[in-house]
Amino acid sequence: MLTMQDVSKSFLGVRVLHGVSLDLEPGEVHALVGENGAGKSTLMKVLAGEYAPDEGTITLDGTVHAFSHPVQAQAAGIGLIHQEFALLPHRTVAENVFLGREPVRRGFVDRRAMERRTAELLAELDETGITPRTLVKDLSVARQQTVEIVKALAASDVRVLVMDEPTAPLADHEVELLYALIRRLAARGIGILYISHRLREVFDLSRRITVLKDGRKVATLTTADTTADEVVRAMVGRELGSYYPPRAGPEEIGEPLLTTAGAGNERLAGIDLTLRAGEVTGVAGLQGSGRTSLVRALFGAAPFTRGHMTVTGRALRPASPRQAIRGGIALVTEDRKGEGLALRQSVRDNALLVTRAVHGEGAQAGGVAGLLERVNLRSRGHDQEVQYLSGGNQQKVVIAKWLAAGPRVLLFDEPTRGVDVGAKAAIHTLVRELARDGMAVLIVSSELPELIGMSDRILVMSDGTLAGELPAGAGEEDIMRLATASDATPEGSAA
Amino acid sequence: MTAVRTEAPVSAAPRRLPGAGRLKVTDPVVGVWLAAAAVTLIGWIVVTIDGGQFMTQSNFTGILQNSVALGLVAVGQSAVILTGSLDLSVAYLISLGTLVAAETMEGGSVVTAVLAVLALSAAVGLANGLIVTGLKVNAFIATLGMAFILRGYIEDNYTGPAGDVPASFQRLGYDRIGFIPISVFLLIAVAAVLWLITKRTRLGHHMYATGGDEHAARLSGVRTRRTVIYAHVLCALCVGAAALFLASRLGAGAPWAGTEARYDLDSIAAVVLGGTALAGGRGGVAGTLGGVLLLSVLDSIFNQLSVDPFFKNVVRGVVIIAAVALYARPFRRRAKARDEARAKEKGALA
Amino acid sequence: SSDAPKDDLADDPAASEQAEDGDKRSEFFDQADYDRQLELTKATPEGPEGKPWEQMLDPASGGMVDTSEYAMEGGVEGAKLCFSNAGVFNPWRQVGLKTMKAEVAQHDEIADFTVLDAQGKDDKQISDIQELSGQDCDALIVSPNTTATLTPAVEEACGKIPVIVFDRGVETDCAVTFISPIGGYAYGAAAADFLVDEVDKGGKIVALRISPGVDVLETRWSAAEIAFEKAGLDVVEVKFTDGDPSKAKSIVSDAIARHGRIDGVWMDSGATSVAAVEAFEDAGEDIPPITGEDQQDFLQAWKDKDLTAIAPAYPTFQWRTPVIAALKILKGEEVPKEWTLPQPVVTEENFDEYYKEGMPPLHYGACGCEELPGYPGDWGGE
Amino acid sequence: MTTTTPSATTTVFAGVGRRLGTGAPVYVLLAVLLAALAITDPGFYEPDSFLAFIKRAAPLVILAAGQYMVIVSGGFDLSVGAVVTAGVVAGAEFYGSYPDAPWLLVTAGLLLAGAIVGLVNGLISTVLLVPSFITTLGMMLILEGAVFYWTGGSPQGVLPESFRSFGRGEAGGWLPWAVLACLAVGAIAVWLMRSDFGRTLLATGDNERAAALAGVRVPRVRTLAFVLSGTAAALAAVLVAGFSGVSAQAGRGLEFEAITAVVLGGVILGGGRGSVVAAMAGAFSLQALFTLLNLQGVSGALESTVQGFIVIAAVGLGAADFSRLRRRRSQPSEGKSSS
Ligand SMILES: Nc1ncnc2c1ncn2[C@@H]1O[C@H](COP(=O)(O)OP(=O)(O)OP(=O)(O)O)[C@@H](O)[C@H]1O
Ligand SMILES: Nc1ncnc2c1ncn2[C@@H]1O[C@H](COP(=O)(O)OP(=O)(O)OP(=O)(O)O)[C@@H](O)[C@H]1O
Ligand SMILES: [Mg+2]
Ligand SMILES: [Mg+2]
Repeated sequence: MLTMQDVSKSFLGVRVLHGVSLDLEPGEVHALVGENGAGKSTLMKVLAGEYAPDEGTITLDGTVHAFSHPVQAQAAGIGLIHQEFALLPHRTVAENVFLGREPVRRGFVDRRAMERRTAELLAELDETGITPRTLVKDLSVARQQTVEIVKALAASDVRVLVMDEPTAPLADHEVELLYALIRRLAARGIGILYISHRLREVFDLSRRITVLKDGRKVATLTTADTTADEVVRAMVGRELGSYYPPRAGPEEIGEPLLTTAGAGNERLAGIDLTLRAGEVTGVAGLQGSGRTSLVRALFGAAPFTRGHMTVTGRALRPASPRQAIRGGIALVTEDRKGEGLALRQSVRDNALLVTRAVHGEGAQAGGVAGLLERVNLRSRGHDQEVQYLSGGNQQKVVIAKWLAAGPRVLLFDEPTRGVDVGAKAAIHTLVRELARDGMAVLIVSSELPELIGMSDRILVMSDGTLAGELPAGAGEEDIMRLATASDATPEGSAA
Repeated sequence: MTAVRTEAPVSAAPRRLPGAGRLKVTDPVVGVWLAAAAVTLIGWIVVTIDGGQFMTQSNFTGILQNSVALGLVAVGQSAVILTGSLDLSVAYLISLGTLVAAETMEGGSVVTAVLAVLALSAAVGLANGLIVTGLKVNAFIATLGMAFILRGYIEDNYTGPAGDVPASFQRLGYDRIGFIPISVFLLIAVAAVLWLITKRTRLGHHMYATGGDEHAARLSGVRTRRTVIYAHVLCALCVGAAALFLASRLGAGAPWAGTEARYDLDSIAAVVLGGTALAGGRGGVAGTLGGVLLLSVLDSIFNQLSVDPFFKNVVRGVVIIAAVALYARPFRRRAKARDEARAKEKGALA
Repeated sequence: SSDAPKDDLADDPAASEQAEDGDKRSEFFDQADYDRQLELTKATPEGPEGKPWEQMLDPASGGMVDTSEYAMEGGVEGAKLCFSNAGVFNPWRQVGLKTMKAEVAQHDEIADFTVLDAQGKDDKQISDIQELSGQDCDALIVSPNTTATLTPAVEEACGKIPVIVFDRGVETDCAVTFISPIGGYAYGAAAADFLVDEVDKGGKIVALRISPGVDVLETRWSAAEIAFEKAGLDVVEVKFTDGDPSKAKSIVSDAIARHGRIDGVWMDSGATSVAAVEAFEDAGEDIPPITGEDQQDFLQAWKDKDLTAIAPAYPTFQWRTPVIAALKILKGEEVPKEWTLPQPVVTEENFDEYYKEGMPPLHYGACGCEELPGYPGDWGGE
Repeated sequence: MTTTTPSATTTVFAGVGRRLGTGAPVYVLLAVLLAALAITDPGFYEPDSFLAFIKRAAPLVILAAGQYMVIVSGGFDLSVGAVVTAGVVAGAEFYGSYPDAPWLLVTAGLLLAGAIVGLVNGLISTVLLVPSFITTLGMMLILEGAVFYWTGGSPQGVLPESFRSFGRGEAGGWLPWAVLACLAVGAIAVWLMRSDFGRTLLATGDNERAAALAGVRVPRVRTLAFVLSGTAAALAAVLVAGFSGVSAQAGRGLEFEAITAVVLGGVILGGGRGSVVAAMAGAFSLQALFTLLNLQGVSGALESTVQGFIVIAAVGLGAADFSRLRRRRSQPSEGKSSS
């Protein structure tokens, strides 16, 4: 149905795609994998008309296309769901879904038709939590993604749907919903190009897998005939070996560095936890269970309003990030671009931001080199603006920024979201090393395997409280049981 | 199953009755009209205490009449600000518009004059739009540059009031129906057209989208450049209407008709008072009209109280800042209310 | 200041076509007006000696107006005067308004004096006039923001109450009286003639103007241009300063650098004269003959630096006259249709009449306010 | 650490481009204008007249440096023109009451007042969350209104020579104080932007949330930028007052000139990018343009038209220069349309 032939593309004279070819059949889920910066998104943007290719052709149902604008691609039946959402938060769902192609009746936008059609599409997807008049800003991330999908479906007779890391912002249970949705779409004969860094999803969903590396196609594999190791080898070009570094032995776990007792705020209640030196504590939970709220509270960004908290033995319930940082706490946020980095500043300036802001030791340029080496940053130099780095390397800059401040307690919120397998492994190793160095580490992750692989202990959250604690090596079922424990509460009290 | 359940509170909370959300007191549009009403009331009391009469017909006429010119400009300005742009050239365009109108009417017909002014406005708006989108010059600088260009042209070609407006056309500026000046109907008509365009047409939807997130809009197939250009043209046409109104009222064209009244900054102030975000994407014409009315009522009160004109500026400055500070508050309050609601839910669960 | 009246608007536009050469001057130059104004400068005013604001020049030309129809029954006691002011956007108008208010304060018979300020907006001034004529004013004084554009509003008001227009004119003769000094041609010519006398033929003149496109200033320049042309002076620069002293200073400094020597400086108003003087000082040059206005800072510089100078005034005392005229009208006394006030020129000889020690820099000497209550404190003097 | 090595040429390009940053076009513009000035007026580069040129440019350059701080932190300062006017008028008014006040005290007082205006601007913008465009627009109205209300329309005093010599006179008889002030402000600005404050200011303008989470006291940093801008404006007021004396419209339009200068310097409205030296070069360019137009004797009235065209063209070319080039290289097929 769809063929991309020998597509090449350069930015600023740097070649990003080298003659990549790809084909897609109706109803097929075709996965596209590769390290950060391998060119996956670029290839898809070429397909969706956002970039014009330097060379190569796109053939859809026998017609050769050269899109110069996304609209043309949409009209031809190609929908793209972006890695970053393209929704307008202050507009309604219906307005977003029909943006750029509002139905017009007698010169005016036919709002009713728009809302009716949106409602129909939502119903088709079994989505009951959204009404066409809801403002997008009032929706959860997962629902926003559904709106993106509805938007793509409403565009035209969609033949090809491209999903660029659709699960990155989702929690596990939402991923299941997405799976179901994707299968339904595929059953309708829509071809789906699926990009993800999570191999498990790739194997769950796809019929074929195309691996990109450094802008070149390495292989197209049939999912049924391959293994995860083989795919990883193709992506990375080497064996990764064991995914996770070894856990801490009991002798490596030291004194408590951070404790809370009965802490809470608007979103959290009864938080009692202890983070110890040398230990990696994992936090699991469903979307909206309060994990992010927890780390933000510990970090003083959305502070606790109740309860007691100590950091390195002293009473400190930070009221602002600044206080937390002074107390030795660091937070790697889940939203790297929005909250972690000043994208137009250099690697050096980002790495030094915390020290400059809090400790006022700006000029220690020598230290930066050491730090960036420690996190194994790959960049074109310390003056490169971080916006031009790949996701994994951006995350390394964020970590370096915190290490520069010499923290004792490190909080990670979704540290490997949108990071490729290679960089992921590097981050895992780094996290473990930091714990070895005597820091207390807390990791929030929606990827259960990662959480299980990394944690010495797992806390499970549910509805803003700590629902339980599990030892290292607990299984996914145990976690899910605790996470969904509130299901047991009667209907009435939740409403 | 689980997913739907755990998420329900998040999405259910903000779900409002359709349409109900548009009438909230915290909505700047409603807020500014309420503020205008409140200021009227306060003005009434203060002026009465001062021994004057505020609630008179002639005073209402004055307030309405004084809203027309600024109203027309501000309505146009809302269109550009909605798309995330800005027009600082409006003042000079008004001046030039009155001159062109009056001169054309002197020699030709009213119809030709109206067409000439609108054509001129459209051309200037188009140029602004093209500079902003094509040359990628920031709107602030682009329209400031355009203002300089127009200024030079005016100063080079005119040495004072010029042209002559026939009595028939002057009726636009002077006639009333009852105590309502007919020019108010011009304002209402223009505002209604702009309201329809922004709220009910594709162009309007695209204007909101472009102002809200240009990148997202472009990816969705909105021709953002074209939208910005249209917005600039619309704005300029409104300014043209203001120029025609002023020409009818002044009976001649005046090279400083727009600049001495500071229509550029005043119109932006009115738009912002009306709750339109300077960054674009939120707000609209209805609020702007409220903002204009508010300024007009204030002026009238100052007039009644014979407040020193310099002191007026002080009050105006304070009002503008205070109003926008108030708009910034409800968002925080709303967020807080949401937090509290969530906390209650949690309490129920625990 | 920039508040000379537009003198020629009431005249036949055809008259302006007769200027000889095809340059820009011809667009607004009005030979008849020019001649009339120069004639008036030589005329002897009628009226009380030493009170120029009550004097009138050639009142017969426009005829006297019988105002008995406006006379208040039972005298002017308790009269309410209203004033629609264009604005107070420059020091000249500020001094003027103070003077006017002091004049009002002198008259106990005026019970109420309402001022609406249009802040430079023609549109607002039209509304102001409508509003005032709707109130129970006994007489309305108007200082129009723009000639021409306020005509309809003034006409409307004329039907209701006696209207007095001053400073700038309007295109209607419905007002009971129009009060103004002689005008821009006389102003420009006075300054130019001084330079013609002081500077040798072929001397280099720099002309500084406020801004283009202002009718009331164009007359000043066109009169000067004629004088310079006739006398064979070489006008090397004609520049606009926007009334900004630092711009003026830069322009003059550049001119000195470029032309080596400047023999005279002509100004269309006083705001930037001192800056020009300083430009010569800073360049280490002698200050050539220079013209200014009766603004205190220029008079001060003139005195301190012993300049060869002249300062035509566009007198702020004209702000007193409308009040006086209003009372006359309400008493039923006759007033001239066109009340032309003398337009003094500050020279070496009469310098002390206009220079008053201790007044603030932006004060205007020809305010005729020395005898008024509150002087000098209310004008910022000491 | 591993540094991936792209081709040597790209590194060189990237290096030069980065050094000049988005400011590159302004240096070209400045060079062109200065060359044009040299051709128009051969005496322009004689030390005296060149110093006089810098002296004249000084207030705008200082304003641009202050405005840069605010713009780069993501704001606008429309009140600087009003601060200049208010400063000049207030200075004169003050001397009206205390004719023998020492000039240093009055200057310091004005600087302090400017800083306070900046502080208020900053607090309203950061604490009350009013967009700075509106805050400073309101402040402009308030200042102009208040100062004239206070002085009853015009200032009452005369500025003494001692006070004025800072803007008018020369140190050692040849080097204008204004030039020294300009150099000092430039040096301080560069030092500030290299300091912790400057770096955090840039980061704040780039991503406020990230900065806040990194412990930056965002309100304080942004307020400080306004304070600097207010102080710079007050300094400009002292220079303007010295240069040309009392005037009721000393600062008229200066806010727009300052913003134009900063944008000419390639600083992006919205914050996070641009260099202060380029912003100051933008101010010099603007002043050079004014001087050139003056010397060229462009018909007085058309001067502003020419100025408008040049500013638009310069900013347009600046915007085009890099982004266009990049797009052209990367998307040779952009113009081509399908079907
Ligand atoms: N607009 C652009 N300008 C310059 N370089 C770009 C641009 N977009 C992408 N690149 C570069 O092209 C390369 C491929 O990027 P792309 O986003 O396609 O990678 P990806 O495989 O999607 O990575 P990720 O897994 O992190 O999303 C990267 O080196 C990136 O830096
Ligand atoms: N009422 C609210 N007002 C403002 N921000 C909120 C509100 N509720 C949640 N958030 C923010 O939204 C994000 C989601 O937080 P929440 O505690 O609801 O779920 P979570 O489990 O932390 O989410 P995730 O699974 O994505 O980590 C957090 O950044 C939180 O601070
Ligand atoms: Mg990608
Ligand atoms: Mg989270």
